[in-house]
Amino acid sequence: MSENILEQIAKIANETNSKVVTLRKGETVVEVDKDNLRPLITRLVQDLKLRLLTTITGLDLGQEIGIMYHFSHERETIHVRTKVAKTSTAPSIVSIIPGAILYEMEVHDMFGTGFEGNPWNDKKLLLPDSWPSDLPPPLLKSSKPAEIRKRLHLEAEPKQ
Amino acid sequence: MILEILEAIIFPGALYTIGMGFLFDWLDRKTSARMQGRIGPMIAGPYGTLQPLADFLKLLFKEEIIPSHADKLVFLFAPALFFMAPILSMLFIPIISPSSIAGFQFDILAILFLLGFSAFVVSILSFSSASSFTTVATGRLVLQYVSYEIPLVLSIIAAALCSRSLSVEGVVGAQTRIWNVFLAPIAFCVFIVAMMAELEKAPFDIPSAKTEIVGGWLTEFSGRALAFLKLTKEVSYVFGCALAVSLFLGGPLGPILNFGVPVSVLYFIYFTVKILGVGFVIFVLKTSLTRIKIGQATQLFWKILTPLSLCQILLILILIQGGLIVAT
Amino acid sequence: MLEQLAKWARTRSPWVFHINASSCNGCDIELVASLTPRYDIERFGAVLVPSPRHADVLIVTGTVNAQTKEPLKRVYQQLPEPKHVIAIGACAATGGVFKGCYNVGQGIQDVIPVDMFIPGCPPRPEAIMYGVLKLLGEVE
Amino acid sequence: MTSDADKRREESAGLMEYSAENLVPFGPIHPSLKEPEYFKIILEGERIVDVIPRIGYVHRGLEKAAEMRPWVQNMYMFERTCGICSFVHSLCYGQAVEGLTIFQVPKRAEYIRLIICEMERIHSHLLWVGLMGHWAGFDTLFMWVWQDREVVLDLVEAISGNRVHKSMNAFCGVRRDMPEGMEKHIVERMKFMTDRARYYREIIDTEETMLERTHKVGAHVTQDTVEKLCAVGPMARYVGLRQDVRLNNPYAAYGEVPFEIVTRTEGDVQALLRLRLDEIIASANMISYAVENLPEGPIKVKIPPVIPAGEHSSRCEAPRGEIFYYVKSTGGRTPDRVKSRQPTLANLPLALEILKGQTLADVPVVLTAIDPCFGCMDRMSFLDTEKNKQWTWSGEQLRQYGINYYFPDRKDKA
Repeated sequence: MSENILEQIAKIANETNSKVVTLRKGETVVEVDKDNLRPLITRLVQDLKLRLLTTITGLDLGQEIGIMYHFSHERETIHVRTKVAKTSTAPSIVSIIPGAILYEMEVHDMFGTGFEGNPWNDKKLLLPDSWPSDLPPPLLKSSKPAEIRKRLHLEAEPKQ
Repeated sequence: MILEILEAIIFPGALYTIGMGFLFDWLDRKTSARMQGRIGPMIAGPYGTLQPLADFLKLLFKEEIIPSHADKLVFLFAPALFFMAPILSMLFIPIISPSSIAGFQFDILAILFLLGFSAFVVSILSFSSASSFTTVATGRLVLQYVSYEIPLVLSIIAAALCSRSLSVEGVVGAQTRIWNVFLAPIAFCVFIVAMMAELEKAPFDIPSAKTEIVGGWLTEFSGRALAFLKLTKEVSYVFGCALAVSLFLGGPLGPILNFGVPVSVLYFIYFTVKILGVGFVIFVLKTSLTRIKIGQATQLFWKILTPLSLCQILLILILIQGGLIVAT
Repeated sequence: MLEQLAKWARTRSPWVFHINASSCNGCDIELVASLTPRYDIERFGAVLVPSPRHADVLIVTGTVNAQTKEPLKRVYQQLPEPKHVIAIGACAATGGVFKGCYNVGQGIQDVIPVDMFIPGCPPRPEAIMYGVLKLLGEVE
Repeated sequence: MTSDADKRREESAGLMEYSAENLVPFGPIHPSLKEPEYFKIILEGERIVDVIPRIGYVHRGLEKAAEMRPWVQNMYMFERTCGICSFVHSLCYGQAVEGLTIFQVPKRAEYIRLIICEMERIHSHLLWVGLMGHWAGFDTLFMWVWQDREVVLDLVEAISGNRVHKSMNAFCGVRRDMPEGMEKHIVERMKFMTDRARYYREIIDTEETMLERTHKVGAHVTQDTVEKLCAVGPMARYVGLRQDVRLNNPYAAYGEVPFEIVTRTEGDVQALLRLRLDEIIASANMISYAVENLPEGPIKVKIPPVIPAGEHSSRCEAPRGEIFYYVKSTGGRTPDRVKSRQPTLANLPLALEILKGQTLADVPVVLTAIDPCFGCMDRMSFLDTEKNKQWTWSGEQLRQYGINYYFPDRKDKA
């Protein structure tokens, strides 16, 4: 069964001009650029019945933010990876997979990349309400925890 | 006259009821603990008997916080009003002799008014503390009051019909030969279930649902107000059992054995044993049932208990026509 | 004499209000486990009360993160006066294993005054009960 | 919350109009929630119109801290993301890292991992059934079930030394071996567990008042909505989806030990209760099978502290659903990126779907139905028992409110 999954993915991949990289036995990565991300995912969901989007991971790759969509099929874990410039926005897939809404909010909180089309885009998911707006998103390599704690008044106040 | 007042305040009146309230609360916590495999309070007094007293005293010495948006006047005086209702209605119950302290011809109606009055005061009280939890609690409380009021009144009427009198003394007096519970068993069960709803015991503790709306209508109270509100809940519990006992189980009456003990002590022993029996039944029911939803509670009362008590009254009327119950 | 009575009553019925200031809920299930038949904290009169208004002892578990700092203060203000605070677990004491994370403080004592720390990650139910009783002993 | 709704409510600061805008803050410091999560519930009378989640209250910034700590230390930090399913977190993180190295986990260690995983599932399901009874108002069930849970906790403590955070896991193996002579003891305890689970199954199905609280509650969920909202674990299996990582993608020793998946089709809270109690029975059988033929051999393989470069992800079946860990290493002593996704975050959209249309009394019951383990999901709430209207305030507004509540005359903006 898993063999024809890989062939189908390869077939879909070259239609949407994306590259397939097999990491190891159980994992394949499909690299795609920002524009035809949505067509690829719609094809994956409709043709291969890849309904379960496990999560969306953000990666800080120096100048760009890598966004990985992890789909879990029986024995296979299929990752779809795109690259987005640091401050720009990525296409949202909430219309295709409604379950992705919270994951996109999390990536927005942690890496600052907005998702057009996500209804709760401006709402915070994990960051505290008292998060100053000028502070850079926490998971970027540039932000230091000690400095964030100072801004959130979490440092030990001197004993009154 | 002094003896009357002393009796009203000390023995079968206020102090006795408050003492029984503490005893009931201790018994309640112990039995529900035992049924759940626990031991229950142990350190305050022998076997934890003074635990309710310790709770009450501790609350008296606590600071009292009045929310800024609450209605100050109601917030301070309503607990006293609420506390007065069951104490006053205990005076109509004969304890140490077939005649009660302040009994008059239609005192059953007075008791019904006091029951309604306490529910009214509670809803005013909880609405005045103006927090979203207590508002929802008030809605539930009034809805539950409306639903259990009809079966409660009908079952009391059934008991009054059995003994052909509208005063508690008359009802008790008529039960010398057979208790009303054998004449009107359904009314007794309906009365117990309605009384559990009135006391907000387990299946019907919807207005003070701990897990849904924080503290229910008790959320905003602390210190003295909370002490008296909790005490009132216990005292109205004692009153509920006392009413059940005097209406259906013959009050202090019982077989008169002359082993040299004055009659009033005998009456007192019978009365207390019967109250504890009814109280124990309610404890067991309380611990073994889940809280039901307000919708289901109203359905239970209107759709099941009201017709039941109506046909119970019909049954008694037929018995009276048939001459089985002789008017005493 | 009144003071004697108040002290007797206070040590016999410590009403507990539990607040989870961003804890991993390991300490919370150990605190709730102390209510169950095997440990039964109700023997000492302790009852988990639904509203902070009714409580004397505030039990706090978990590292205080930026979001729970303010609510923790607010609830502490809502407790009526003779109140005590018990911090359960290593996280409540110093931030525990999460010390250094960007959203975590140095523990509870920066936010509210704490009377008693119960170490352990999570402390066993017996340790929690021992802590509550020791606090009562101090009140004595 | 639209701003004009706030304004409107600002003027009518008096008594609460009992109309649609009756907003009840459910949480954060709510006696019914052992963990904090905050759902602003818009009521119409008792019926729920809308639920707006605000999570992030338990967010401690694990993933950032993981990037600054050596590989081994992360194992014990990720174990503490959640107090109830702690072993599965360390197992999933361990497997993700083991995938990057060339070493193989010894057979005996895999069996021990499976035993502890299943024991954790039993104790987590029992905990949930007890809390379900407590939140529905049936405290006796809570006390009994939690008393039986102590039996499993004793076994776990005998094997790993601690009741909640086992710290049993290491890379490519387990840190402590199974003590000898435990087999008979464990099998006998598992039989006791199976009888108790059957007894509670019978209570759940027959006890009248409990039935009223759980039967047909939240039953308007179809298989399609569950799939669309990507729910995992029991929240997917209770509508009939055969979705279980132990079956689809067996890890540890799940390939060898016989495992039958438990699914229901009714799709209401009672089905969830039945499903979890059946899973306890299935786990008990697996443990007794695994304990009886535990293979001999080493329990740990020593691996160097530097993990070779690469990226790997792993999935495990936690009591609440599928846990996912993604690890990226650049060959250093500390990981470059660790991403963990907990099951409750996946089940939250579905829970909000179920909540709509229920009455307020169902909220604790339905909220517990998804068995929220908020230690994993970073959620908290904010209780205000004074003002009758409540909406999400920012920290600033909150501090401001606190000041003019206690010092109304002081008008300066402290």
